[in-house]
Amino acid sequence: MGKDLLLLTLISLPLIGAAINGILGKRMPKLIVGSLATMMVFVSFLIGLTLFTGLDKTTIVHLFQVAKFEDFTLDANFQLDSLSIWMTLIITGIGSLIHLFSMGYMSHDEGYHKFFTYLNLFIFSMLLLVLGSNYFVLFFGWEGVGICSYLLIGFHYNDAEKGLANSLAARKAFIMNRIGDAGLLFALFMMLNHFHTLEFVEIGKMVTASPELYTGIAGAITLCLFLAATGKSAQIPLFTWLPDAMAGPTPVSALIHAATMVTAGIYLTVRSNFLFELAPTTKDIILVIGIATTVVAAFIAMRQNDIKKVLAYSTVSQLGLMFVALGMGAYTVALFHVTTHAFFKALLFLGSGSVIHAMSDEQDIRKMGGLSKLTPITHITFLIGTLAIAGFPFLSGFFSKDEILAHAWMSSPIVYGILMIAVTMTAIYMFRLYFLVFHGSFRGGEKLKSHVHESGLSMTIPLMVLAVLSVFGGILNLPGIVFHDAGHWMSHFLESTTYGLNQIEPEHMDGNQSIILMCIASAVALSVMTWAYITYVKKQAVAKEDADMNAWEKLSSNKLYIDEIYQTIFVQPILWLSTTLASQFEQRVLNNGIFRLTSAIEASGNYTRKWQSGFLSSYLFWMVMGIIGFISYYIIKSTFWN
Amino acid sequence: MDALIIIFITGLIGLFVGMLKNSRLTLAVISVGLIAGFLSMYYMNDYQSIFQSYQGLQFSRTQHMFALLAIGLTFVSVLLGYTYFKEDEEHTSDYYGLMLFSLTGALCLIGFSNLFMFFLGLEILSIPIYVLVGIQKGNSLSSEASVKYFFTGSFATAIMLFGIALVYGSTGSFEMNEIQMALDMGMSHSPMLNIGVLMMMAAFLFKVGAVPFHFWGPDVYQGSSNAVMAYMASVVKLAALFAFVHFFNFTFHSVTPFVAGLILFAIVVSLFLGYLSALKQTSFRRMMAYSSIANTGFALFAVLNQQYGEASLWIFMIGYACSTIALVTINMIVEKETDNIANWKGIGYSNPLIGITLVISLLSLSGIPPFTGFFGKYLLLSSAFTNYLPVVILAIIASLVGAYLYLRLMVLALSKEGEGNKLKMNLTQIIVLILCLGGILGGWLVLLI
Amino acid sequence: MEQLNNIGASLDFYIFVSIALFSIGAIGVLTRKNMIVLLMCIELMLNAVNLLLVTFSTFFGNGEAQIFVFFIIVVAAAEATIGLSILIMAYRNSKSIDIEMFHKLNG
Amino acid sequence: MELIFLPLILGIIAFFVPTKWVRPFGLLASISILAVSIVHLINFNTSDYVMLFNPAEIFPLGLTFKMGYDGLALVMVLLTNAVISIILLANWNREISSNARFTGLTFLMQFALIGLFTSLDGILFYTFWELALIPIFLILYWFGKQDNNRALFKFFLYTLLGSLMMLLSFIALGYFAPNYSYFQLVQANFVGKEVAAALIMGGILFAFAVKIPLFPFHTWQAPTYTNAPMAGTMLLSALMLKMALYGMIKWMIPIGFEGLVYLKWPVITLGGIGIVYGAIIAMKQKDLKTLFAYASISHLGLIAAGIMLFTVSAIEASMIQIINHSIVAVALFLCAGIIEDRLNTRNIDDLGGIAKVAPHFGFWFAVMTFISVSVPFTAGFIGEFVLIKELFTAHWVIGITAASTLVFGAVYMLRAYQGSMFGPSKVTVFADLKWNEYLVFALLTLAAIGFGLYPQIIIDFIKPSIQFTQELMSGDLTLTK
Repeated sequence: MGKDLLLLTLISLPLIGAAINGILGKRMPKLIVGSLATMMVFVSFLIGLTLFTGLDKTTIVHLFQVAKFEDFTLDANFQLDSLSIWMTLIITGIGSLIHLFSMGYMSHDEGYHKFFTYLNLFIFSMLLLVLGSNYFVLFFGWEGVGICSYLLIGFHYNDAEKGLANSLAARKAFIMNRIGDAGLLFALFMMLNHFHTLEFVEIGKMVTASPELYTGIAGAITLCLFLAATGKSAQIPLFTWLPDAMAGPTPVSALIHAATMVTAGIYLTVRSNFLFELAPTTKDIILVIGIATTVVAAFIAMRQNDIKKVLAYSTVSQLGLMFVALGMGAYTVALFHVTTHAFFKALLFLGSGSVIHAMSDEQDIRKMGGLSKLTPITHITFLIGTLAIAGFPFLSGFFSKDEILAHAWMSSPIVYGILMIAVTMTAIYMFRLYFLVFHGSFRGGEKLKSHVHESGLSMTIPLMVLAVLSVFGGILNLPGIVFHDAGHWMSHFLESTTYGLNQIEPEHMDGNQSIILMCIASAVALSVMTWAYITYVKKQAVAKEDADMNAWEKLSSNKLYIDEIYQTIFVQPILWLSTTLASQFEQRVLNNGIFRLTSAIEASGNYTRKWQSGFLSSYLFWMVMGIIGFISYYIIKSTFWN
Repeated sequence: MDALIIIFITGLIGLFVGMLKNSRLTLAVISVGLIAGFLSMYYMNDYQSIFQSYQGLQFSRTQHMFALLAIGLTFVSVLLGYTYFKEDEEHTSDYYGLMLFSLTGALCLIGFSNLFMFFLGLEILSIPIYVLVGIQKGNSLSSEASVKYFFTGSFATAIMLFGIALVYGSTGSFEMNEIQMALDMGMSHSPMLNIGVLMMMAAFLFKVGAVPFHFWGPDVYQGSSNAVMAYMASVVKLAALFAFVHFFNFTFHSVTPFVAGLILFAIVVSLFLGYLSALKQTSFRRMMAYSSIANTGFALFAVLNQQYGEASLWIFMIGYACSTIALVTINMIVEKETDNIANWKGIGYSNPLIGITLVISLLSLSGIPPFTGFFGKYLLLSSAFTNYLPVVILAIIASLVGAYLYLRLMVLALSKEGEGNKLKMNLTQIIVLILCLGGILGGWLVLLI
Repeated sequence: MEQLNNIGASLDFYIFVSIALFSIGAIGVLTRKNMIVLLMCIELMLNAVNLLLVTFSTFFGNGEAQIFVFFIIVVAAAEATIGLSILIMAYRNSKSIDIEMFHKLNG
Repeated sequence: MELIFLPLILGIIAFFVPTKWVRPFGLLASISILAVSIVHLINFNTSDYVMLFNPAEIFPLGLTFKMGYDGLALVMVLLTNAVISIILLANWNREISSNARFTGLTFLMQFALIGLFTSLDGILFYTFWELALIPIFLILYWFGKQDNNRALFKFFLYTLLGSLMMLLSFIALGYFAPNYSYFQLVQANFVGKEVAAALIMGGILFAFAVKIPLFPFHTWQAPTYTNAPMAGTMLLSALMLKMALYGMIKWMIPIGFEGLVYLKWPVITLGGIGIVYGAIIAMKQKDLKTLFAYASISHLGLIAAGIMLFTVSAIEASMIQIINHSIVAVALFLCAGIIEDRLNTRNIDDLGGIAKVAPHFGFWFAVMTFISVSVPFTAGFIGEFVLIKELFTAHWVIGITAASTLVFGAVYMLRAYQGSMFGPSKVTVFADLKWNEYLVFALLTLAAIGFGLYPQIIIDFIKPSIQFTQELMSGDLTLTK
């Protein structure tokens, strides 16, 4: 079986699954529906593995030509190279785990088959996104995942009390993504105008062949691309949709809003690295925005009381971290963090999902506590996840984060300092979350406590697998300085696609420095951990009510009031404009103006009629007047004409 | 030539047959006579007529067409009149007789080749109409209409005669072609001639009912009966317009540019005054009168069109006359004691024939293709396009007002509230409607011959 | 020929006379309210035309115009009869022959 | 010939079909017409014109009666026939479709449209242009709301004013070409008389602008749509408006391109304004139909602006977008109609929670919403993509303006969908879809996705016609007809 065919099957399997479930799902038993969907994704994962092992060089599969226009063609091509296969593995791997998890999690939901249809569709469009060999196919996937995310966020639209909120959140996500998409479109247009193609490889060739030609346009293109990235990957200014997107079922949050879709922005940037390399300004902008996002999100996360909201903001913050890496040109490092983040954030989300499942859909951490005994597996795995994200030594998060920090240190100590603050805050809110949920005494009342239970296997197995991954994930890209020959395996693997780069390899800095950095990081993690333990377990401190918060805490718990600001700056004016235009201009000027005109014409009939007085003498008089007029016309004309 | 005689004699016979007080019989006789006249006119050139030698009446191809059209329209009006006339049996024949006499006049007015025939035709055309208008004896409106028409009409005749006299005085002949030659030789700008021409033009404008000599129109149309009004709006207008165009396209063609300004003025004012005043009318016939004033405004473009004037006029008139007659017929069918437009509410909805006819005739009047009305307007406007563009644009605007007028009537007549009230029509009316429909749909095909 | 000349000398005079007659008739039509008088005024106008035609015919020395005059006279007679009958009918309907009475049809 | 006259004959017959047979008759008749046009499509393999009626001699007024189609026209004819079948199918369970008058008028309108698309003679074009107005007018008047006269008059007079301007222009064209045959008109030489050409084309463009409708001439649209019956709205927006766009491509650009340089940017600007204006007004509309009306102003503004770019890609994209808009229009107005049937209201405030009681309708409405916001995999995406790209290439400002439709479109469509389908369940009882409605939605989705994944099939058909135009404009073309 040729590579091409394998690749196409890999892509089409989830689509087939979606089709089957979508059409027949209603009549099939839930078990079959769920396992079918899971199998589809898992099989594509296996195919992905085979392709991964057999990978040698970049291969492009031409499916068909969508349309041929005057000066450009739109092709449905797919590209198989290290980057795409890497992303594919993440998507299908994590995806199949989460499918498995959902089988248990959604078991009580009446929209079961719909859910799996959407999930498979999502996987399909995500695969389009990463496997497409040109920006056109990428855009298909890009919008496709947007739609699936819309459908899945608003999945519980007819929920009694939260239904409206869910659908509104879905709408917000879609529209904000659309703004980003517009940016992507403009990037595509500019590429079409300057390169007359959208193929990654060809553009890459052109650019690397003669960089000096394209420096100017590259800046514009990359800015647009980055706008798109901010939309999809929830960076400032378009990040507010992601926390709201937590309205979706938890597996969705795990798959789409933590592991895969939100990293599409990073994928896009890495894909177009050859352009970004020509646009230092854009890279600086990315760096700044990345830093700002990671700090802001981490700050907000510190005082959130919804378990998923905390994780959401932590996701935003981690994504910010990845963009920092991109801004510094460390593409593989960013991808490394994408990978580890996929592991532990998926783990955390699923863990929270299992918690919520156990707490029968209660998400407020103020009502939890002491779940460690009630849900042991969840507890252990969640702890691992927490440690991983907090940068506990030798867990996956530790290495990936450390790489980024090392680069930051190389570029400038200030950046490093700010990032350290963010890292510290990350540790703080994560441990706060962990201790409030799993330690101390149960605050949810006896009735709730009575039927808190550990989740079934279908949910715990993924947890365990992910836990293992988040522990050992770091092996993929060990820092070369410490483990000399084993180091940077992943970076080397991905070099072929992140070609033409001059990224600072941590080798260049001497060993002591990097070891010192590692020590600082782990020291921070450990100290925060102990501090949090004292505060939340020994002192039994619970999240405060809004009343007794100080200004900073208020700011944090109210998300810096960003939603409100957007409302007043953007949304309200447009709506006002809409109403005013409709009522004033449309009605008054256009409609009534014309109506007035017509009625005036009609009324003028009354005046013309008056001439017809009905008196014979007046008729005769006017006739004579007419003749006299004629004759005077003649006299005037004959005197003045010739 | 023989057609005139046949028609005239038929009129006389009709009067005698009328004594039998059998309106069917009378109608039959008259129809036979008209058909005979039509045929003899149609085959005019195919046989030796004893009157061939007479020079006073010459039917060129165009005039031939006009004559046929006039006879045809008269036939339709006769049919249309039947239902109405047969009410008072003893006078049925009078109507027909008068109509036919007037048609004789119309034919003279179409075929004239010297001023004698022209003048006689004009009078023979008009005098029966004076009577026809006032023939509803008991009806004070009718008598008022006839009084107004008579006095304005004879006043116009006097003016026309004075004009003729002056023209004769400055050219020294009553023969059209001689007058033309005389003018071409360059006497065209002698004051006497110009004033004569202007006076004739005034009289013509009166006959065709254009501003500022239109005043008789609305009153007379409203006062007279449907059949007579249909006849006036079709045949009389046709004959008068033809004579007008004939004069100013051939005999006076060297003077025409000189008076063009006045004609344009008449056109514009007629268009707007006609349509605007029509908007607010409640009496149907009065509204049609104003619409006819406006349509005259269109027709007058033919006067300025040396080349195709008469042909365009023919197309335009068949469209206009057929639509008008059709509408009048419908009005006759729906008319209660008054001819208030409110009677029209919903008649078109459940009477398919009426509905289709009125929709098509109204659309044709508003100048929407592919109906004859459109092609008439199109020809007239397109010929005037280069020289008189501003006037053409004004005419377009005016026709928009007209479209609004007709559209209102259409909407009123097609209203769903007429669900289920079937109007009863007798055979003649159905025939009339179908003939008119044919005229509107097929009239323009003459272009392709 | 002489005849032509000596009328030629005073042609304008005849024309003015007939114009004057015509105008008088017209003014009469405009000013008077009695229908019979109106009828007479129109007759006057027609006669002005006749005079003019006769003048021209003498001027041009051909009889055509005089034939035309006969036509006019005949037609005038016809018109007069019709006019009078209409007048009578109008009188029957509204006991008056004042044209100001007739303004039911207007607007 | 049968392609043109079959609808006329069937339409006349339809008036006399007894009520209980009208419904099947109408559907079968429309399908048979569609079949005829498909036969033509199968036999169509030339890039040249297929003359249906081509008399040798030239009649007075320069009338030539030439009729025929090229790829462009054939595509439009197919679109017309398909859409009319779809509309009749969509109305199957409504009593309007069992009304002989409605069916007859629909076929008469179809006749007029096909005639318009296949006419290759200026006067014929104008004739059919006017003719198409009458059936739709009667449909709106008889089957619309009873108190809609004012809207109707506005509609009729607006369009009539446009047509009269067009008439003037055609009369003027007569002075630049020996006769009104399309092939003579396209050779009309305006060199040195660009301003005259601009004026003439302005007149024609005015008629088109009213029909499309372009920004300041759109006021007839919203009230007309709102008062019209569902079928009437569909006919209007899915077919009527296309006449104007087709006219722009087929009649305006090839004939008067010398003068269009003066009109290019004004029209594009108006289109751009329309895009934003329509979208912004649509955002806060309560009545679904009104909302969709303004939405279509926005869509069509984009298409019109694209056509005025005169580039091959833009015009091809416009054609794709035209077809897509027909699909969208039918779909959305069907959704509005369904809601109105079941609940006697279209006001978003009174709706909500329908998706809970009618899940299938909720699903299909969602699909239609996504099609109308032109997400990838639908024809709209390719169309908008290329159109905006071309506009962006022409000038970045108009490009950005046009791109705003991406965001705004999502805003108002999702608002409409969310407000009516989700949220507090005001609606408790809602009969779910009937079979014919299922079928219609399925067909439309199929078409949208088919053209979205393989638009090339449209482009292949219309390319020759558009290159013909281009060659005209570049001046290297020798006509044989």
